[in-house]
Amino acid sequence: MMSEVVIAGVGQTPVEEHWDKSLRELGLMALKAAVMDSGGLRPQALFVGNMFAPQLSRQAHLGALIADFAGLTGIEAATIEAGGASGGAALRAAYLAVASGAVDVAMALGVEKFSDVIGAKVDAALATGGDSDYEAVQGLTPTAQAALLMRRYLYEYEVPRQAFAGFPLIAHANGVNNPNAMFRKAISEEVYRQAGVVSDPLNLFDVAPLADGAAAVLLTRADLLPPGFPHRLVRIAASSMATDTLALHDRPDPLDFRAARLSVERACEKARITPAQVDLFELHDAYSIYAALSLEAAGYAERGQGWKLAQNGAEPAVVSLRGRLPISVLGGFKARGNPGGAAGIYQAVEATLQLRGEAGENQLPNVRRAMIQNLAGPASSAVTHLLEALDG
Amino acid sequence: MMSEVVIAGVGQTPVEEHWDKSLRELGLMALKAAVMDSGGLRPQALFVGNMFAPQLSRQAHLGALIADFAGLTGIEAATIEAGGASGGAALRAAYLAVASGAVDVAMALGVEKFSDVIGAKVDAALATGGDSDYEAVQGLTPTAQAALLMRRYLYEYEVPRQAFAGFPLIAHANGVNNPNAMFRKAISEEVYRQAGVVSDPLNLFDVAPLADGAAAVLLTRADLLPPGFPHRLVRIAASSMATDTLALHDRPDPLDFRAARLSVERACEKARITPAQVDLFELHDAYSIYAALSLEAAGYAERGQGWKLAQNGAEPAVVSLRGRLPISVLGGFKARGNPGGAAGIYQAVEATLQLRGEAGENQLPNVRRAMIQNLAGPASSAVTHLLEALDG
Amino acid sequence: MEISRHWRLRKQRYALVGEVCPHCEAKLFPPRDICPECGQEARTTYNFSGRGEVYSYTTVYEPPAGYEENAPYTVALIKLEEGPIVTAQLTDLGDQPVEIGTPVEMVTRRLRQDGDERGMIVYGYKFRPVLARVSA
Amino acid sequence: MEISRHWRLRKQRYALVGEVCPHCEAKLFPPRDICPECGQEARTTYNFSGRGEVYSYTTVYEPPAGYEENAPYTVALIKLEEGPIVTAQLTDLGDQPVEIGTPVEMVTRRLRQDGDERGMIVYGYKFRPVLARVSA
Ligand SMILES: [Zn+2]
Ligand SMILES: [Zn+2]
Repeated sequence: MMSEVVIAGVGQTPVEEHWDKSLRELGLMALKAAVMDSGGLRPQALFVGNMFAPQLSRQAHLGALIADFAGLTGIEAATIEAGGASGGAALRAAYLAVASGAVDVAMALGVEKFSDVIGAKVDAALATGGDSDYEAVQGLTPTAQAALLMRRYLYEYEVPRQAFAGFPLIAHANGVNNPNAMFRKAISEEVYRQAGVVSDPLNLFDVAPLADGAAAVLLTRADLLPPGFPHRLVRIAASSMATDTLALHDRPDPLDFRAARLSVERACEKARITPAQVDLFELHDAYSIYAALSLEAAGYAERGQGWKLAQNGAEPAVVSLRGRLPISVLGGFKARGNPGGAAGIYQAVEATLQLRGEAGENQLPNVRRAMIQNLAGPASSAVTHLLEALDG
Repeated sequence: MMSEVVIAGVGQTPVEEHWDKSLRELGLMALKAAVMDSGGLRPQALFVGNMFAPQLSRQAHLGALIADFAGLTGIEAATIEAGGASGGAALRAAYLAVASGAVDVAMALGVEKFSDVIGAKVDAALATGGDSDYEAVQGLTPTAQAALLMRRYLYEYEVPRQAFAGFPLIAHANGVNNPNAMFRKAISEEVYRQAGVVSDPLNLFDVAPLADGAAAVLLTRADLLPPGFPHRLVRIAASSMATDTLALHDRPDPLDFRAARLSVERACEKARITPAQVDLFELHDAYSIYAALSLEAAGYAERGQGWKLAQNGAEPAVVSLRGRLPISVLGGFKARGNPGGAAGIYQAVEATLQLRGEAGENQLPNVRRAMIQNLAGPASSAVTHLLEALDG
Repeated sequence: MEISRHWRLRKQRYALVGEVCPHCEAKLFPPRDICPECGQEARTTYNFSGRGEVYSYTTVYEPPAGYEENAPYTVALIKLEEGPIVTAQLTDLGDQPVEIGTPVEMVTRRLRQDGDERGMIVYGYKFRPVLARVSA
Repeated sequence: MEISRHWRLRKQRYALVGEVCPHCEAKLFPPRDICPECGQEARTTYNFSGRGEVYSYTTVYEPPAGYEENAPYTVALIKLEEGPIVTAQLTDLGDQPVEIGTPVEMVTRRLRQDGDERGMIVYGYKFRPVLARVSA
């Protein structure tokens, strides 16, 4: 019954502190890039993934703001917010709009601007993604929450602290070749070992840096593509979303990323595949521990074993660029940077570039199917999409 | 191609200052009421219409919060924000989710809680719905914006100031019989004339009162309704959304509610009807002037003539309960109250009750088709739905 | 603290610097990268004269946070002589009544007191009635 | 100003008042209207003992606005002896090292200084290590 939804265009800005650009200017940059990439398709609907603009830029109502500024006044537009998974949720909204047949061409635009304010106000805004009455009121931050999980993980599974080096090492190595990445320098195990503590046991490299950015994906139906469409065609084979308790403490087993697991199961069921049939996995590595827990939730590793996929042995690590299941292929949250509610759209852009064969130095050979997964906090919300290259 | 989407359940809380209830408790009340009204259908997806929780309650990520609190942990959930039209936009998101076939049962839940803070902070939050860089920075508030439009309207069309009494008189008369309305007392022309100025020329009765509230609508496909469904069935015959410039000053003609007009045109085209075939019109009477401009935008009156539809003559006013096109049938924003991002869902609940024949004392005879329209600011965003009773 | 933001907007705020579309000559204020008249790129800067007239006006008695000191204040839509309308406060009103059509000119004034730790003050344009010339 | 909100939460914050499900006897904290164990209504209040042990913990060096005075501070997941886990700051730590499993008990302390015009202070639960009994 559903229409087949394809990716007609992608666009992104570098992830960095864009002091000189406003929210609307950032959004427009990515939007224009995606429209141009599509060969000029005009979106009829705009779904903005954003979490912080009302708090950090005194600006809500981004749909009308950006549609207007982009010269698209009149189209449908709204903001989709689901904490750190806002970008993924916006992609899903755009997908549903096209799949329903109500809209021919829809844009999912993630945009986040942290640098309008600095300091403790940013941390206060970040805390609104958790339970205000029972978590934030205790001074809990998203980073502290990840630290609580990592400490428990190390304890419960008796994992050596240094085991988590694998994730940032791979991400930073992969970020070197991404011109839009915030950090383009590989790091060594020694650098990781000596990094300053952020929130024990998390060190500086276990925490992805927050920065400004915007990314856009233009969706349509295959029959509406302009003639001579110059890219390998990528379709959205499945889209799913799931929630868990908002507060970490409300879960029977905090180390089980249940929403992440559910969203993978639902997506794979819709696409009639198993997770093993995926060629790359853009996961939500906002914290090293979340990479491990996401791999376990998706079924790629047993509970307590996810960190092993990032260890080099006789073979390169499973999740490295040369491994069986590459992650963070253009740097992930760690090296590309974490642009909040835009991150889920960056994942879609990067996976699309890989499936098209347009990923540059980091291009993977023979990739046909990508899974992307965007989380909010400790997987309180999880959005998973399966993208698939179509041939012919 | 689209599935037919029907309204399986509706629920609402009274609109008032719910000092004793939190955001999540308010949301749950409406959600439970709608589930019960449907005969117990369980939503698979929750779309929350909300604008102010991140700013006024330090709480974003309402999808997971409310799904969790309602015992629905695991389902899909996200917040939809489009300023004052957030409720309407959430209804549209739920509609698209069901229409696409991706979801069998979806809930649109509007919830807004103003009373967690008071005073100038609320006004600052309200201003984030306009253009932060060029409107809010000048100290412009949504109420001042409506005042600017009303003054220009009075000047340009040479309309007597007292002409606008008609809208609040009708709304307050209709609110008397709504147990969920904030004000249940009719007012006289004399009371209107003597009301204190809020922002000249707007007086106290030209401005709908902001208050807390939650309302919910449960959508599904007709074939999924429980056997013995006890209500007259109402379907969503059309759903549409449009934007205009965010800032009022960016429009060639500020008195033209272009997005409102576009959204009506699109909805009527989809339902293959004309606006004249509608039996009631729940419009966005957050300000008296917006009622007039919405009637004009929908084509029910010529430019500058909308206020005349609220005047009594030999016949009762056109938009009164006894007129040809009743508006604000259970009190509208003025008497029911304006619960921000929840308002668009209250409109849907009230129109559904009318179409089912469950509207109590204010029940209209022989109503089959209702148009509901939710605006953000001066129609910077506009969402229009057409609801239709099905017989047999 | 929103220093970068106010710095970004300084030209518009202090000098009404907008744009003129190189394609259709539409004058644009506030500046925007895409011309709303013809849909093409418009980045050529244009200095507005700062003269205009009142298109509509009202008074704010319940101000947002950051604007309390100044309340009540008059806010208006000003139609600039080059065409665009802008939202701005009226100032220096004295005893003369404001009306739709009153000629006004731009001045720079304090807009808001930011409630942050540094108490940063934001300046920008307001408009005042054009004084009648003294004819000697 | 969020007086009503803090008033609403006073029983939970000052006395760890949660709920017990009348249907499946699950103990619930924070309180919620629907039992997550069995899905039925659970509104019977239940006073938690305030005793538990550290399930995990960390230190916050970069606090959110309103928490600066107290930083750095230790925040933990506490497993209450009745079953639920809660998020709370640890306090009165002195020189003893915190570990997973450390027994703790609830105390009432200042949680945050609200940055509003009234500078209202929010109090609520924190947990401190249970002092070793002095065996005479
Ligand atoms: Zn032009
Ligand atoms: Zn139970």
